[in-house]
Amino acid sequence: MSATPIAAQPPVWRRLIGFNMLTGLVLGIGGWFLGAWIGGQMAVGHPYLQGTDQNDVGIYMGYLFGVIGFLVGLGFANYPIGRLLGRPPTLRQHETGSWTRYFRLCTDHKVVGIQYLFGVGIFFFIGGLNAMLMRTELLRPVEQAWPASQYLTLVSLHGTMMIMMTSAFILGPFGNYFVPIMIGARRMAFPRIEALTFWLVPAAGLILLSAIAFGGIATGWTGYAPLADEGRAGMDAYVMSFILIAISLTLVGLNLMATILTMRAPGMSWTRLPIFVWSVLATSILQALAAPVLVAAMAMVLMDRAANTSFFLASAGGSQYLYENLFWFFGHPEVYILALPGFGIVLELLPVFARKPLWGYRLAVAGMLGVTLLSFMVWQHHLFVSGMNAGLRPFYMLTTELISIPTGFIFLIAIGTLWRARIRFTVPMLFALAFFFNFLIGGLSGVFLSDVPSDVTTHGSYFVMAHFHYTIVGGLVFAFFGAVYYWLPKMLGFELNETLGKIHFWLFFVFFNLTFFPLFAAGFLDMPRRVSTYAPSLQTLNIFVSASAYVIGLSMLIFIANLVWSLVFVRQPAAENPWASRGLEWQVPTPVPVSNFDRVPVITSGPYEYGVPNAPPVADFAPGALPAAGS
Amino acid sequence: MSRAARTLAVAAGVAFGTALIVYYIVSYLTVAPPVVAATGSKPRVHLTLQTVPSFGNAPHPDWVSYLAQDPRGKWVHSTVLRVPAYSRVDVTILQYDTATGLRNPFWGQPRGTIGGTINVDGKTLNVLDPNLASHTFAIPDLGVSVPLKGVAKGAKNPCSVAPCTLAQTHTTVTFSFVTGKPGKFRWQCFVPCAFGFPLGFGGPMQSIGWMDGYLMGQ
Amino acid sequence: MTTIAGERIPRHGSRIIAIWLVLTAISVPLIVLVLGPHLPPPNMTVESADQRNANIVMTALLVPIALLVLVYFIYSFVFFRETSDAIVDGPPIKGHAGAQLLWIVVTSAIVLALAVWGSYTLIAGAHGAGGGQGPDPAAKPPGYQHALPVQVIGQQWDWTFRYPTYGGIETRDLAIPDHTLVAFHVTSIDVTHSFWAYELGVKADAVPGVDNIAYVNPRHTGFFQIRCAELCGLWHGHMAKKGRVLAAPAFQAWIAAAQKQNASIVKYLPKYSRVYYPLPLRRAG
Amino acid sequence: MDTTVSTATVDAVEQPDLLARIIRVGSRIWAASQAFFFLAFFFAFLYLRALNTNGIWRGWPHHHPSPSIAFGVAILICVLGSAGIARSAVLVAPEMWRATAWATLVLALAAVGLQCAQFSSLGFGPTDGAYGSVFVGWSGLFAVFLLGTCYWLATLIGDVTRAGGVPVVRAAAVEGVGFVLLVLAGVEIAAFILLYVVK
Repeated sequence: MSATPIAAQPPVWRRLIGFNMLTGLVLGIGGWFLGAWIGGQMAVGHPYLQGTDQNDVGIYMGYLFGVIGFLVGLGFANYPIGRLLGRPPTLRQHETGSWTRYFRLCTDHKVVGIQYLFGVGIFFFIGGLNAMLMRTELLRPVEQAWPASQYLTLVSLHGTMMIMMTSAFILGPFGNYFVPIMIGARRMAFPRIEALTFWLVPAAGLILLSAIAFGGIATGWTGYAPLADEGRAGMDAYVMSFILIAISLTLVGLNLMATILTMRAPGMSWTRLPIFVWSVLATSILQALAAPVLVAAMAMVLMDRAANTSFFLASAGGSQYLYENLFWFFGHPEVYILALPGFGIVLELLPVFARKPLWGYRLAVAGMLGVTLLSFMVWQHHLFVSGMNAGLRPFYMLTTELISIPTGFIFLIAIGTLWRARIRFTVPMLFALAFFFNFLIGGLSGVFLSDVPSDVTTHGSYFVMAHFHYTIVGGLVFAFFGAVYYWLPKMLGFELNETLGKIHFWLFFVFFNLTFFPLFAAGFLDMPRRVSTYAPSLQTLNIFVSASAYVIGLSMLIFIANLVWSLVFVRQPAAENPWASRGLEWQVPTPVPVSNFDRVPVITSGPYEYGVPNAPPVADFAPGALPAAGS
Repeated sequence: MSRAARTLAVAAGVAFGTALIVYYIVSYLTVAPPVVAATGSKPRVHLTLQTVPSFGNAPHPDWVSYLAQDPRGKWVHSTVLRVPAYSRVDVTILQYDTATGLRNPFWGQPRGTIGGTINVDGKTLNVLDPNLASHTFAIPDLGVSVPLKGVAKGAKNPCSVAPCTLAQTHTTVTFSFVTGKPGKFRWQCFVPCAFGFPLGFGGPMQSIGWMDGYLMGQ
Repeated sequence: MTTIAGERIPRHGSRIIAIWLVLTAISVPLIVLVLGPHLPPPNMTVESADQRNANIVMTALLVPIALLVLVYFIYSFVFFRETSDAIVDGPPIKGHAGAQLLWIVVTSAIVLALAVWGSYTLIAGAHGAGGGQGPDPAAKPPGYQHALPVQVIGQQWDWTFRYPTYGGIETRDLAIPDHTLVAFHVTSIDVTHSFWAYELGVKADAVPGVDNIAYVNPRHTGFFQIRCAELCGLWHGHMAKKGRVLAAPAFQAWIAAAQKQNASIVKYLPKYSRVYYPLPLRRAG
Repeated sequence: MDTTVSTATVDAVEQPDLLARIIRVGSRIWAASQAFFFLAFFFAFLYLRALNTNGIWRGWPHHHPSPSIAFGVAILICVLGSAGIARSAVLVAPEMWRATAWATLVLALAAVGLQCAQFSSLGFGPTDGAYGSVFVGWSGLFAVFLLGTCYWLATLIGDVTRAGGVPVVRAAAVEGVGFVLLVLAGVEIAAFILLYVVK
């Protein structure tokens, strides 16, 4: 964008100095030591902290200062300090320049989207690797590969990392990248907050990984409280990283919601809003309202551990139920934070590859908003056998089963859209269709869990584990890959190899089902979650599952190979609109200009008008004249 | 540098970073205390353990811990014990810690030992006052649970750095049990003896090599 | 290509329904008669039989739903696919009010029926279905006042059991009499556990400071598997043991033996209580 | 370092109304998020009080924590005053904004300072039963949130002092910070009733 000629390039080492990721890491590590030292001073006089290697105050202070150092090093402090000193507000920072903008604070939503894509991708890879290591342990019915404590850390790391990363899985890369383009905006509402939401993710991820160095996490991703209170210093990493992620989720919700509410281009009426944007809006509401409750719950755990409060210690006046309530008040909307963007993606892809308008658009929107509303009312179905409010169980059974009505709408939309369609089985379409197969199984297995008599057996067993992997991996991750294959040509400007993509899909799809379907049986046959030892009679089944899981891992390696092959070696530039989509995001040039549109476009037609006779183009990109008739 | 080369360089950097993280995780996973074999051979072997109130060395000087004596008489900081299957195991535990008291007094009764008794400083007991217990040695899958009497508070010459010597104040607990078919059994302590942790049950109480371990019957 | 539903178009809907009907007619009897008896949990108690019935009913109901969607999808993949390489638009059908209404009505009816049926079986039919109901159960089976109380104490990492009606003795092993209503009072003295007796169809979280009651009515003798279903720390996976349902005389003999075994420790045990708060109450040290 | 692109200012100047709307909507969402955050403490108070596990909701026997009500009233007045002034700023002429912003900031900072003073002479601590935990957690985190809002106020003062930026945008910021403070004042009222009156 900027036409300023770049002066003589300074040497490489000089270019490393400045506000960038490297500085951030250096200041972050320095901040850690500073904070730990301050925490050590604060602990003086508290015998249970002072002089022990479990000075939680020191560890929290270390993380706090470390995060602050990391953000300062990235340059997040410059603007607030400048504002205090009276510099005028600016909206954009570092949006042009070389490829190094990907490693620093950049307020261009497209850069943030790509940062997210690779950031969460790396953590997804590590989380998946943890799953492979877990399955290695489960080849034998008693601890063989890793001792029990390390296995539990592995379980917790896998769960926590996956939940954290998948929360940002679609809104992060695709929400940030495409929502402004899809609604005809030239930027985000809060570009600097948007950059912050991304940079909190690697900070949280690194902090979570540091749990290993502090003795690991023994609680699984749910971190149930009295156990979290007594956990080793690794729990501090869990708490801190979850706080950061929850702050990030809240701010993502804030930013995207404000963007969608205020920045739609003229003519982008609510009924013309792409269905993906609707799903992002619904998810943003959940994030902005549910994630703060998680921050509060984690703050209570933090205080229990560092300040010796007793929120969750029953013997000292607290209650473990408080944690369960707060956690699942966040936790169940969180499930839909994961699911809703997936709905949006597949419904966005279906019309493009079925070459038909989205069938029942309004019903789809109603379904998403219905899920959003209901998801705040179901959390106690995680606690059916906890002994809490047993009299309310029929109510939560009802609300939980009610939520399958709006979810069912999504299936109806797909059925209607496929009716007499002209389906093209491209790689993104394959992933979108697989979503429906997996989510069908995941959703229907959820009905077993919602029914209390049935839940008594399946609760806390591998059945639950298989259920939510069907919805999250089978749903969200498949939708994510559908989006990757669909949108990557626009984001990166290069085509992905289709053959490798199909191999990736089929391996992933087949072996995903071979991995997780048998686990329903394992749960039915009395195998609890998160165990490193199980009944010897289930060994054959577990070996089969592990073998299938390894093939899933292999399919991911094929995807990475595809990425490297297509981006580094072949570099076949992508067409501007390879799928002949009517989406607004496909009407802009590749690579997308910094400001997306030269002028704010005027939307003249809906995005799904496939086959509609004389449908006007989706937007007028050089408004000046009046918008075309029929808008 | 061309764009392709730059992409490749970034990809290589990412791969290197990821590989570092993977190495970090895997190296954590494979850390396990060394295996200590019992003295003697099938059908009767001897195990000698000690419990120290504070380990005194890195990485956790203030943690309570078990130590095991290997057949050459050297104290090893490990709780992974190897015994033969279908054998009688005579256990001697030198107990250097003061009494903490049991969370569940039920474990004050020795169970699963031959005769249902233990020998504490030469006296045979079939129950120990739960308030006097300092630790327990329990292998739940074999039904073995033995309370270990603590030394008196303020005793002379207390031990604070592992390994403790016989000259330091301790109680000696001996008992025998029989191993069954081969297998890997966990063993643990039931006394909330982890200083500084809520409910006394974090840290060393949940760490293999400290107050938890494996008994490998082979 | 802009046609309204033409006459020459095959009757896709009828075909799909026909295939679905055939598959349903085959699968539902198979589920009920062949798969049903193998669905968990094994019916050792009235409660676990209720749970198995719930599982059979739901499987028989949900499989046809899954089949309908799958048949439709596979059918559409075969008949609605674009065979040429060209990108051709399909008919611009944007919705159908009748179909949407039908779908909403049918799914709502199924869901409401499921919820009503589930609530009925939970409260009236199965009396809590073996799940933990907290200190004040909402669904009590008839004769609950005379149920045999058995306290289940979860601790890191073992289960112990107390029999308040037999002198408050505590045991490591669980045995309950046949054909007797048993009330499990599940509690914990440290962190959250979950008492799962698989064959009995019992699952109740062991929560510190809470007396979580689950009723169970054993129908025949045998062994059952006890596990912990809530992550409770290092040896969570090892909190497994076998329990026994004994005939009444055998149970009395077992209790007598347990009382004898308990003789030396019983004076040290705390008085039987619904919940315990043993020391240390907070941080040790 | 700061390579601000010229288009940025173009956006701000071309679309001040948009910017104002963004600030207004964003402040609503942020206020809602804050409200849900404190909802957790609200719930924790009522829930733990109702459960009264082990009978020590109100601390250990013979030691009932009782915060100084004078501090409570003083903090409440400061928060309510700052919210009231911030909110009423929309009613006064823009020339008055500087004064109102300063008054708001001073009162908010006073509330934070009073909270710190109270903590240093509390007479009980986070270890005193569930009430002690909720009291310390809620009041402490409220002060943190208030402090965060103070930053926004400080930037606002900078803007109105130098008359930088666009008037419409400045008006939106004045309105938005007032709204956020109003919600925080609601939280403080709930906190006062529960933590000092109900206990």
